[in-house]
Amino acid sequence: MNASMLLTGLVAVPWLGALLLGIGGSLPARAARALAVLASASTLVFGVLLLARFDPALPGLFVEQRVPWIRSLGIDYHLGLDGMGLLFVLLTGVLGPLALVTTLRRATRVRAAGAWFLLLQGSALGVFVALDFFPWFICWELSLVPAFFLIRGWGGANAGAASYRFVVFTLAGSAGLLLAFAALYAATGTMNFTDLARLRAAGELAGHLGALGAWATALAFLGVLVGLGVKAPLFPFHSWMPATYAEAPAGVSMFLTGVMSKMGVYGFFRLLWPIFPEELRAHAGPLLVMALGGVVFGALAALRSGNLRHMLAYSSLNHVSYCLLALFAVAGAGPADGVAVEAALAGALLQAFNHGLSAAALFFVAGILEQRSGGNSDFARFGGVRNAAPRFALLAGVALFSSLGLPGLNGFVGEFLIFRGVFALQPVVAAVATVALLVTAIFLLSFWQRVFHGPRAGAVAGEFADLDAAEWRVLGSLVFLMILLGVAPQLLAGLINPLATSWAASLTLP
Amino acid sequence: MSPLHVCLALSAALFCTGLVAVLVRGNAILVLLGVELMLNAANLNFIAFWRFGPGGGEVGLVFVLFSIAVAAAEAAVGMALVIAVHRHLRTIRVAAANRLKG
Amino acid sequence: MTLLLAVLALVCLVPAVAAVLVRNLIHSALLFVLAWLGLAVFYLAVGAEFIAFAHALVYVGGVSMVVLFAVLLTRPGRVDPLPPPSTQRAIGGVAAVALVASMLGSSIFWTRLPSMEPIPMVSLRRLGELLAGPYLVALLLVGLILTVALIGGLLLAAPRRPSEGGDA
Amino acid sequence: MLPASQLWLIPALPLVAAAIGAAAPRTARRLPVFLALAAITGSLLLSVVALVGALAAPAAKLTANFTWFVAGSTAVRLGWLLDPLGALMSVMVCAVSVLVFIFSIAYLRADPRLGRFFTCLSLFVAAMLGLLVANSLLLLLLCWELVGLASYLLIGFWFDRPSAAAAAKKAFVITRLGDLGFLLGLLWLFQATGSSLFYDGGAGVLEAGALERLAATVLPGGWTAATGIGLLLFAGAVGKSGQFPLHVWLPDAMEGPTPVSALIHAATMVAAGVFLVARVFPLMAADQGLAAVPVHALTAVAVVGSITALLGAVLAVAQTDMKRVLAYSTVSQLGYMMLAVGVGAWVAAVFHLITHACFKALLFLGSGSVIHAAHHEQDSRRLGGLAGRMRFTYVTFLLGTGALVGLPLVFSGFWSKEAILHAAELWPVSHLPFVAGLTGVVLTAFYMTRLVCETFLGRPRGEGAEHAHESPRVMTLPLAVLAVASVAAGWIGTPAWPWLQSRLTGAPVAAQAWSDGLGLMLFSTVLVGVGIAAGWWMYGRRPRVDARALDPLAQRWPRVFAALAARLWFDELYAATLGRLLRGAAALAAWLERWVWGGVVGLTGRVAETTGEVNRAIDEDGLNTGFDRASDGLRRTAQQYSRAQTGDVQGYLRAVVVGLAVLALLLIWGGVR
Repeated sequence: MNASMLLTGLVAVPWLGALLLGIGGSLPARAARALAVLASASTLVFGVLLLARFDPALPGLFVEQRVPWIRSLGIDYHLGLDGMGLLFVLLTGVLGPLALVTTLRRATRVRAAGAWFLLLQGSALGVFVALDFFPWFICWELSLVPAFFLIRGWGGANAGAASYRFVVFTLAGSAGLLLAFAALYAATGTMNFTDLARLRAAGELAGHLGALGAWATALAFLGVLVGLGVKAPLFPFHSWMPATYAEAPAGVSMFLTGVMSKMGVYGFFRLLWPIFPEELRAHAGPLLVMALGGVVFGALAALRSGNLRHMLAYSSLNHVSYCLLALFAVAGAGPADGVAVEAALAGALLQAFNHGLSAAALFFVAGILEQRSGGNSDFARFGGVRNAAPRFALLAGVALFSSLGLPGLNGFVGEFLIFRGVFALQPVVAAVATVALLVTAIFLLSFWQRVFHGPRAGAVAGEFADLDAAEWRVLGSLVFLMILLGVAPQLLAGLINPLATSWAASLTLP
Repeated sequence: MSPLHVCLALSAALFCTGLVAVLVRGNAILVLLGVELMLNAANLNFIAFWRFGPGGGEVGLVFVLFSIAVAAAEAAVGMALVIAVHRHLRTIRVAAANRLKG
Repeated sequence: MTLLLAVLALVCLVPAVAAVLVRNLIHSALLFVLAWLGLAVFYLAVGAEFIAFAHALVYVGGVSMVVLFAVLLTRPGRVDPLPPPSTQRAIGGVAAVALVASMLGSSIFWTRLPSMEPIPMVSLRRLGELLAGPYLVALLLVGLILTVALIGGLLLAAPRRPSEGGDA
Repeated sequence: MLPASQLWLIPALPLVAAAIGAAAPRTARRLPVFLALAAITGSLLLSVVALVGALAAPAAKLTANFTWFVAGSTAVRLGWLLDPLGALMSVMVCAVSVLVFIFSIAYLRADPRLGRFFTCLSLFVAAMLGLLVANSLLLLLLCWELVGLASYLLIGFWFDRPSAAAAAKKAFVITRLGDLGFLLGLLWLFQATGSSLFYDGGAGVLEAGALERLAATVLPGGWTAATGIGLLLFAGAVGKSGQFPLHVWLPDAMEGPTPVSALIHAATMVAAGVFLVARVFPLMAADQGLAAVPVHALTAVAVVGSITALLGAVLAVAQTDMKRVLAYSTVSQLGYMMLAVGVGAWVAAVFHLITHACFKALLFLGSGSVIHAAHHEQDSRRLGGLAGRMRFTYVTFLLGTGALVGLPLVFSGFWSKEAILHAAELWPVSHLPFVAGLTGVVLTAFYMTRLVCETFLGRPRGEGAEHAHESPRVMTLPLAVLAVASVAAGWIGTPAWPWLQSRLTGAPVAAQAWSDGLGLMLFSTVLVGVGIAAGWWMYGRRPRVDARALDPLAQRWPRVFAALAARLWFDELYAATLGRLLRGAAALAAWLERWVWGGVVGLTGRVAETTGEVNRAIDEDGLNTGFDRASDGLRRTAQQYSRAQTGDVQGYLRAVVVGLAVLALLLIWGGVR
């Protein structure tokens, strides 16, 4: 199989699965479930096949497919992968099937849920491989539709309002994105990321945009920033997040926080930084403050919330903000200490991956607690879970400490590298951000103490089953990856080192 | 009064008759037949201008052939729709098929 | 020539108007057949033989059968919940038609049309060459449309299995 | 002879035991126990072999470095280090662990989660040993955090007791507070030197090149990078070793099973802070020669150590819980060690660390034996009269007490404490450490006498004590071994035969003359005597009769005693300051979330309407209300508009026709071309 087919197949197979599920009217639930899981797991297979083609010596795209699509508009069907894209594809490959299994396990209307989910997964993959704005934006927007229906149709009591809010916020952001790229297209005649980055690197982009008007560059930058910032989310564009994560079904929350929020982070690295490096540098100060605000504020808000889902949502804000903190610190520093820049960039990408794993695992834990207690995840309803379900407690504990950044688990490596880089570039910011580490420890351990320790109480006082085989497989595989990647981070770091090095060397994307 | 005038007048008259059927008659079958009549009027125009017009080649003639074919298809699908509607609503009054009203 | 055409036009128009006005549906359908026959004759007189035959075949032979079957299959049920069609609506419709008719008529009769000699007729062979040549794609598409219409008509009209009886 | 490249085996053995134990089914209770014992014995043997190898060449820093992973183009390297300090500590940790493990088998025999207990213990030992043989500050930090995790798990071993769960969290959070300093110090060091390896053939951070650079980097205010890094690293040590002001977690950590207190919160883990400071001593001392530095790193260490030594001893005086007395005593002794490092005598600190590990483990295990026998009664007021019932425990406890208070010449604690006091006396900067140390000596003697009298003398004053009888062999055997060690461990470092000192520094240390320091020895001996006499006079002369009787000290100075018994309100102080600050910040964050972020963005929407629905706005933030309103409006408009959709096809067509006609008329008559 040649490489370009791999790329197309990567995106197409989940969509095909969604289509089959959509039209396969008489498919029994078991078969539908199996088909959905197979289609979802194909991503991992494609990811591994692509991994075999990865060339560590090459900082740029190692697989690329580019054929003209709409000639009159200069739009190409342009897919490609570099180490960063592959990292996110692998993340999707790991989380997709697990989140799907979780979603379908107790879902009614299995066929519909599976079809929506596969559509979501394929769109996310499309975002990670597309290199032309046109297909990229189609996937970016398309991902909203299944997410909306999944939240609305299978979510909690207030899912209607939450899904609505989610879609409206994200769409508002996307509008900025679309306008910005319309401006870029009007100015340059192309919407291809690599072409735009090349123009920028050659110093011609500013001239093109300047022809549109004095404010064109700034407004385009702002549009892209807001569009990506809402998705990631960048503080303070996060207001949609707690309610959405709280109302979505557990499996969908896993995917939302594990993969969809990474679409925003990915966009920062793929779009914003290579195309607007100077604007980013000029505004790095306020942006850095915003990211730092997300770090500190997310941790404090999580400390305050008495509901597991809300806590995890704010904790996600906190963790994702570390990635952006690293990026903004690097962007603001300009050509500085190369080693620190490399560490910060590699750390940001590793953190994105690792947060995906641990946050997904914690949302899975939340889902189990809710399912066992009848659909509520307020701390006050629990107590002594560790007594009632020791195996569950063991795995949940590993996930918790991974999120807390315990060395030896995956969460530590990314955070350490980010702090390593940010400390060298912005020591004060790093020092303030460490406070969030402490607060994170406090709220996670408070949650643990309240829910897992102490005598059995509340919903746990009666029947409270330990993990069954399927749950054990999902949580166990996540925990296995956490330990593996914590001990041997080179497995992931090898993917992104060439990029980090070349970025640090040029401070722009190739 | 040239032959062309006669043709055009007949065409206009047929078109208006068809329009009356479409707009006034409540029966779905008659509505469809009215549409057919309007299509016929159009065909007649094509032929008239081919024959008596400023000379546009044979395009008009060929077009009429296609038009007849499409009209036949339309009639087939239309009648099938009428039958389907009748099965659901036990009537073929156009005014009865208003489920999508706001 | 003009006179012949005018007579034929009346032969054609009278059944058409009657068809639209009569209450009985069967009569109406039969009157339509008459009108189409008249139209075919008109085509013949104008000089489009092939079209005339095609028209007669399709309408008099095909469409009219379909219409008659549809009429027979859809005898109105005993209860008709809707109020009878109001005269107000009829007046509105007729007014709209009158508007169109006046427009068309005025534009036809006030336009000074060039009086030209009839152009030579087209042989059937030439027509076949045209269809197999420049219009081949269109011809194929028309065939496709007819096929789709056939299948679609069947699907729509075929009775559903009771198990799935949704509200489609 | 164990080469440095094989050092990883020492922590790996218990780690494997822990991994298997964690994966083993819950029903297999004995498997983790056997595995843990086998692994720790193996590690002990390997450590001894390593120690022999290290002593053969004490000054050579044998290292084995390797790349952990590569970030960008820079490798993050870790390594193992074989030197007498690490090897000696490993032997000590393994030896104490073996004894504590054996003791635990009997102590927790009835607990259904015995297997889990040993799994956690194995994890702890693995991490602790890794910490000791690490040649990289980063690897040390990794193990440091894992040690903290193990401590967390073991303090909260009886997690269904809310107090244990709370204590575990407190310990983890407060040590992590210190760890933030550690992390920042590490980052700074990384940035300044580009490495975290201690010794790396001249490129390590503890080698001359890096130290000179660090000392030469001057920050505003005269601080050097070396001072800053040293102080930050010391913050980590403060947290871990229970130094003032982060000492509050250690007494609470006594909620864990007593063997855990003995091993982790007395002998080994809490000493890791002292070990860290001793390990990076060259870095801490790098700024010593510079007069411009406002506060030398070591000075801060000495001051904190002095305060802690004194504070711990003072607080121990008023505790009634056996284990808490010992816990404050541990705080105090750790303060002595820090004090020693601060005045430059890191060798004396390590010496005291080792002797303290022996006798404090002995004391804790002894108290464990008492608690076990007295059916988990650990309030010394309700014990009493155990001297006759538990003779063996009593004797070994007395030996441990002798070592702790520093009875002269025989006991190990005497020698190590003398070494510290001697160094403090000669410290040129201040006399505070010396005075604090001497005061601490009196207080130590006093509170230990009080503890022994209350617990073992008089008559039983509670159910538990009445029915107590001697513990089984498995428990007394470790007591016996530790008792011997408590006495004998001091002989390796006497002034007459400074074996330890010469081995640790790698340079020969001349034996001191008897007369040198003799005065100090006599003086401190007198102080010990005063303390014991005071204790005996108050508590031993007329032993307590009733469990509810007021403490003699409380009768005399009720206010002072109440203050001490309340631990000088440190917990309350933190709750009122830091805790309130954090809670306030969190409340502020929640308030901002609800009103400001939503509100600022919401201004672009429909601010005016949010005020209308107060109740709703409290639950939802203003922004979402705006969106809901806007969409409602849209929906209503759409409903109005949809009335035009009558469903009357012919009606639509009429409209179309009229529209078309109008359009055509306009075109025809309007003159539009």
